Amino acid sequence: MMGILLNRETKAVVQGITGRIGSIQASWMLQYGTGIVAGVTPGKGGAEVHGLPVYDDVYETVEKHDANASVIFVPAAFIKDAVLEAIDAGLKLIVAISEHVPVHDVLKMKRAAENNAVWLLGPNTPGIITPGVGKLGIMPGNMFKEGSIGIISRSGTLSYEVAGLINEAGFGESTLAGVGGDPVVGTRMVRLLKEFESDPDTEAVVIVGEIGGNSEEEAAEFIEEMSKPVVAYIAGRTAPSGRRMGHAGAIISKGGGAGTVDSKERALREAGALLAEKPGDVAGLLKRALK
Amino acid sequence: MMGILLNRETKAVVQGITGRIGSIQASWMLQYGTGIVAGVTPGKGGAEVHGLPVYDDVYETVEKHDANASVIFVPAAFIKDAVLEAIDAGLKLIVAISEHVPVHDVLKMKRAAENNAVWLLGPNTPGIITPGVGKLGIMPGNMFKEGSIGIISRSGTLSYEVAGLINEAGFGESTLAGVGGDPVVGTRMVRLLKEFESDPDTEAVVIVGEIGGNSEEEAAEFIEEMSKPVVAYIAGRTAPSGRRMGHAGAIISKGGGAGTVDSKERALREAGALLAEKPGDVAGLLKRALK
Amino acid sequence: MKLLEYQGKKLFADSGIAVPAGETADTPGQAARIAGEIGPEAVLKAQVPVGGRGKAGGIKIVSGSAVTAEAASILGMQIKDHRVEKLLVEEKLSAEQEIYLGLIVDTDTGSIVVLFSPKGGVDIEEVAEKEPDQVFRLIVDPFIIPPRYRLRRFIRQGGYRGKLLEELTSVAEKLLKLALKSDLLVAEINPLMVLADGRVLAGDSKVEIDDNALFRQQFEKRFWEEQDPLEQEAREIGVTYVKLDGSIGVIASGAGLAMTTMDLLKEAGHEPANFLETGGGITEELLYKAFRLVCKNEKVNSVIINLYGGVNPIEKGARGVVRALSEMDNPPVVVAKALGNKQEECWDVFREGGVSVVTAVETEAAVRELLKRIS
Amino acid sequence: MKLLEYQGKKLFADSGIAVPAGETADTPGQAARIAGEIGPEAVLKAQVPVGGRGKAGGIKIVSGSAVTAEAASILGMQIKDHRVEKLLVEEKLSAEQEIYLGLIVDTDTGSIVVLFSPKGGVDIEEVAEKEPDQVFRLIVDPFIIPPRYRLRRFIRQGGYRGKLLEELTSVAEKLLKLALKSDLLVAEINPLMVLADGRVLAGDSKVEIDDNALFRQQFEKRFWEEQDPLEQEAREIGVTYVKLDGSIGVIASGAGLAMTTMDLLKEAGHEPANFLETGGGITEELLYKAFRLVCKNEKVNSVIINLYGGVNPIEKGARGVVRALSEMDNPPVVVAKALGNKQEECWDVFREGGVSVVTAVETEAAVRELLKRIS
Repeated sequence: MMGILLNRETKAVVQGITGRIGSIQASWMLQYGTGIVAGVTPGKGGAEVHGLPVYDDVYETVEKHDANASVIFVPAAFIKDAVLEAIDAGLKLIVAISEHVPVHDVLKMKRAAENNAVWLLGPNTPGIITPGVGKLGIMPGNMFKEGSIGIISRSGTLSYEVAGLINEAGFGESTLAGVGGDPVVGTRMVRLLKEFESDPDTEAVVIVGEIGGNSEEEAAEFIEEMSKPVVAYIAGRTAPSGRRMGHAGAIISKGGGAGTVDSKERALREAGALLAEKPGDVAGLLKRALK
Repeated sequence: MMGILLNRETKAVVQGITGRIGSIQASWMLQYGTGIVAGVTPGKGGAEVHGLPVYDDVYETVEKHDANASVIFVPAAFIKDAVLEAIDAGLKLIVAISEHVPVHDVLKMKRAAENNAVWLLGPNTPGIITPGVGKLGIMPGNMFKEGSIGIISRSGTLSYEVAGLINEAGFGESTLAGVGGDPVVGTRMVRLLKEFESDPDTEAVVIVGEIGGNSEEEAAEFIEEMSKPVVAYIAGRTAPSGRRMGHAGAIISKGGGAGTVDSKERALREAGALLAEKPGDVAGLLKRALK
Repeated sequence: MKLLEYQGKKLFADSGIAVPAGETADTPGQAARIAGEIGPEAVLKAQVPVGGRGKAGGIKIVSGSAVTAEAASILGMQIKDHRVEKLLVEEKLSAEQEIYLGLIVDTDTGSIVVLFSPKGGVDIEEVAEKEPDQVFRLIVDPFIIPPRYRLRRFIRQGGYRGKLLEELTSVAEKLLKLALKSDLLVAEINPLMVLADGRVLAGDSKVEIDDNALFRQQFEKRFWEEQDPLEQEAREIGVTYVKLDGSIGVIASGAGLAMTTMDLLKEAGHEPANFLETGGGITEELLYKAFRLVCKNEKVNSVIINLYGGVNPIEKGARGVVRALSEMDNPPVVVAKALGNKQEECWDVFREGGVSVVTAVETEAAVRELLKRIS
Repeated sequence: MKLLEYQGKKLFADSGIAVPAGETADTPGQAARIAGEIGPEAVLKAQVPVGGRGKAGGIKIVSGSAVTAEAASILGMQIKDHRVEKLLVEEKLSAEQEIYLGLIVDTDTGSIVVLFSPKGGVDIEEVAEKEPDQVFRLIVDPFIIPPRYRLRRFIRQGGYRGKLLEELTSVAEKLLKLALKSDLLVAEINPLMVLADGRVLAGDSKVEIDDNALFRQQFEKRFWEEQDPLEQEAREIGVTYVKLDGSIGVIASGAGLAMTTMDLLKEAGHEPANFLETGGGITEELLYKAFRLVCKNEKVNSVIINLYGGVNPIEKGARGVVRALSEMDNPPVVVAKALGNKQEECWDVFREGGVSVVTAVETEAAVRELLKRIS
C-alpha cells in the first residue's frame, strides 16, 4: 500500500521542531514510522530533538539529507516565511498545520506553491497520512488503517470521524489528505482527486466537504471523467452564512448560490458522486459503490 | 539614410508634455519632423499641446495611435513610474531625459527594460537623433546632419561638440544615441554597437566615453569582431576619482584599475579601435579609417 | 471583524480617502448638537453591521428642530437583529455621480479582486447582473501589487479622464494599500461620490478585517469594544463563536465537526443556539471559558460537546466543562462525545460531573443521546 | 553624500543595528567628560570622511587623565586633506570575532551587491584578493528583495549557525532594508564585532547616500550642515562641484564637457581648481551663483566657461556670469565658449562684460585662448 504524495521516498523535515507542539508531534510522527530526516528552527542550528539534527534553515536539510517534504509547526505569524523558504529550498510537499494564519499571508503561500508546482496542504490542516507508511500531521495514527479508500477533507476532526466509520465498516485508507479548513488553502481538491484517480492503491475516494468556496463544484467537473467511485459528505447545511459585508462577494461569485451545500451536492450528484446525508452514511455508500 | 532605433516607423509619445520643458521640447521635436503621435500627462487627458492629443496614460496612446516609443520629461521623482508604465504598455524605445534620478529608481528602470527587451536610453541623456528623420531628445537639431557616422555617447554636450567637429570635416551622422551620463543607465554601449554594426547606413562608429564603470571595456570585446571601424574618445583622465567610501567598490570591481581612462583606452586600442586624445582628433581618425 | 460605517470611514480618512464631515452620537441630544455644528441640513445614519438600513428607516435627512426627534426614532431601532446604539451624523452632500469601488479577497482563486463600476449607488449587484460590462474587475497577484498606472488604466475603463480619472485612481490606490496594510478581507465604497466641485468622497464604508491578523494590527483596538459582546469574548478566549436562534449549545473541536453536529440537530427538528469551534490545543481553561460563554445565551438549556484530543490530554478539557457546570445554579443538560489522547480518563471526569458520555465514533450517536435526554 | 562614522552609526542605531555607546565631542574638555561617563577606558576616533585614520593616528584608546591631551592631539589634525573637527568618544569593547558586512550599488550590472566575510577587520581588500573564497557575494535584483531566509543562507556560508547566525542575519536584513529605504549607495560595517557575550555591534560605519534622492529623505538634514561648506553650497544651488588643487576654475554644462576641459588644461601643463557641472536648465541665477562659488576658492585666478544652451536662452547665463564679475574687486580672467539657443546675444553679453569669447566648436580653442590670456 502506498497512497499518494506521502510514501516511502518521503524525506521530511519538521519546521518548528524545537517548539512544544513541534517537538511532541515530531516524536509521534517518528513513532509512526514516518521518514523524518531533520528539524529546522532558525537560531537553534546544532541542537538535537528526538535524535534528529536541527538546522537553521531548510536549505541545509536539502544539502545534507536530500529533504523533499516538510511539516510546519511555527506560530501563525511566521508560517508564511516558513512556507516560502521551504518552496525556495525545493521541497515538493509542504504541510502547514498552523491555524489562524492571516489570509493575506495565505494568498502568498498559495501563489508561490502554484508557481513552483508544490503540494501545499493547509494552513489549518491536520496534515496527510498514508497508513502504515507515515504521517505528516497531527492526526492520531491509531485512528487510521491501511486500505484502499482515499480521503480528501476540508475538515480535521470530522475526517477522523469519517475514517473511523470507514474502518468500522472493514475498509481502510490509502491516504487521507487534509486540504485545510481555511477560506483560502494551498491545494484545490481537484488536484488531489486526480492523484487518487491515478493511484493504483486507491479504489474509491471520499470527499469531506464544507459550505463556502467552489472547491467541491470544481472537483465535480473532474469526477465526471473519473473511473473510480466518489462518495461525498458536505457539512454546513444549517451553518450561518459567512455574512460577508458589502456586495463584492456576491459580484465575484459565479452565479447565485455557489458555495452552498445545495450547490455542492447538486454538482457532485450530477457528476456521478454518491452523496452521504450524514457521516454515518459514508461507509454504506462505499460498500454499494465497491461491491 | 535611416540609422538605428529611431526611424520613419517610430510613433513616439511625449510623457510630461504639459510641463514647460516637455512642451517646448515637443514643439522642437515636431519642427524637426519627428514622428510624435501624442502626449501623456496623468490628470490632463483631453488637453491638446501643439496639436497633439494628450492622454492620461501611455496605454491609451498604444490603443489609439499604435505608439511604439516615448521621450520622457517628467521630474526625477516620477520618472521611474513613467518608464515602468511605458515598458508595461509595450513601447520598445524609451528615452528618459531627466537628470538627478535616484540610483535605486534607475536600478528598477534598467532591470525592467532588460527583462522586456526594451531600449531605454538614459536617464540623464540628451536622447537620440537620426538626422533628417527625427529626434527624441533635447539636442539642438541644427547641430547634426545626415551622414554615415554612428555616435554612442555617455555625455550630452560633449557629444554635440564631437558631432560638430565631425560635420565640419564633411561627415554626418546616421544616428547619435546618448546612453546617459549617470553611473547606472538603461542601455550598455555594446548593445548599440551591435545595432550600428548591422545598420547598412552606418560606415563607422564613434564612442564618446568617460571614466567609471566598465561599459567601454565591455564594448571593446565586441569591437574585436566588428567589420566597421570604431573611433573612441574617453574623457576624464584628470577627473577626481569617485572616491566612494569603504572597500565594497574595490572588491566588486573585477581587477584593479577597471573604470579608469587607461583601462578603457587599453581595452579599446587592443580591440582595434582608434583612440582620439582630444575631441578635435576624432574627425582625423575617421578620415584615416574610412579612406 | 466587521467594522461599522463610521469605523471604516476613520480608516479611509487615515489613509487619505476623503469622507464627509461628521461625528457619531449615542443620544438624540448629541445628534442635535453635532447636526447644529454641521449646518442647516444633516444626515443621520444608523450604525449597524448589516446592509439594508435605508429601507429599514435607518437613514434620515434632517434639518433644524426635527433632528432630536428623528435621532430618537432611529436610536434603539432594530435592524435585522441589530439594535441601533449609535448614529453617524454627517453633512448632507449632493453627488453628481455615484460610483462603486470595492475590493475583496477571492478565496477560490487566492487573489485580491478590485471591482469598479461607474454605476454605483443602491443596487450594484443588479448592475453586475444586468449590465456586466459596467462592472470592471482587476485581479491582483498577491506578489505583484499593481502600480498606480495599472490602476489608472483599470479605472479608465469606466470612461473617465483628466482630473477626475486621477482622483479616482488615487482613491483606488489608497484603498488597495489600506487593504494590504490592514489585512482587510473586504473594503467597499458605495457610493463613491463625485461632487460638482470635483471632490471625490466615500459616502459609505463596508470594511471587514481578517480576525487572524489582529495580532499585527493596531488600529482595531479602539473598535473592539463596540463589537457584539459575546463575539468579542470569544475572540479573547481564542475560539470562534456565532450566536444562533435555538436552545441547544454546541461546542466542537473543528468547524466541520461543529457544522455536522448542527446539521444533525436540525435534521432531527432542533435548533442550535450557537456555533462554537475550539480550534486545536484544548486546555481546561479554554473549555471552562467556552462552556460558560455558550451558557451566557439565556436560551441555552442543553449543550452537546464533540471533541477530538491531540497534543493535550482531552481529559483536561473535560475538567474545564465540569468545573463550569459545578458553578452553575441551573446547569444545562450536557452530552459529550470525546475521543483521542486520554479519552478513558476524560469519560470518567465527564461522568463524575454529571455529563452523559457517548463513546461511539459517530456524531449521530451523541445527537440521539442528547435528544433522548431533553425530550 | 558621504556620512561621517558617527552619522552612519546613528542611521544604524535607528534601524536597530547595535553600536557601541558613545557621543561626539568638538573639544578636548567635552571628550574628557564623555569618556568619564563611559568608564575607565574609551576610544577616541577622528571623524573624517576618508579611510586610513588609524594609521594616521586618528584613533586612540585612552583612560583616566590622558583623555584631554590625547583628544587635543587628534582635534585639528590633518588626515588626507581633512581637518579633524570632531571626535567620536566610544566605549572600548573587545571583539571575539571581527566580521565584514558591506552593501553597494553595482553600477555595471545594475544590482545591489551584499558582501560578507568572516575575515573582517583591517584589510578586507587583501582578504578579497588572497582568499577570495572567504568573501561571499549576494546579488540582489532590485525587484526581488531577498527575504530573511535567503539572507540566512547567504550568511551561513561563513560557517555560522544557531544564535550567532540569527544575529548576523538580522544585522544583514536591517542593513539591506536601511539601504533601500534611505537610498544608500554604500553601506559598510567593518568590523562587525562579535563580543564574548554574543552581542553583535557595528564597530565602524561607511555610508554614502545618493545625492539625487535627498529630496525624499528626511534624516539627512541634520547631517548637511557638517558637510564641506562649498560642496554643501553647490548642492543648494543645484550644481555638482568638486574642489581640486589648481588655479583655473572650470564651469561646464555637462560632466563630459567639464572633464574634457580639465583634461585639455592638464595636457597643457595646468591644473583645474575645480570640477563644476551645471546640469541642464541654465538660468541667470544659476550661473551667477555657480560663478561666485568657483571664485570662493582663493586659488582661482582664471575661469574657463564651456556651455551649450538648450531650452533656456544661453544669453541669460552669460548675464549671470557678468553680474557676478561686476561685483568682484579682483575679477579673474574669464574665457567662455557658448553655443546654442541665442548664442550671438550671449557672445555680446560676455564681451560687454569683459569676457573673452571663443566661437569655435572645439573646446581646445577655448583652452588655448585662456592659456594665451593668463600667460
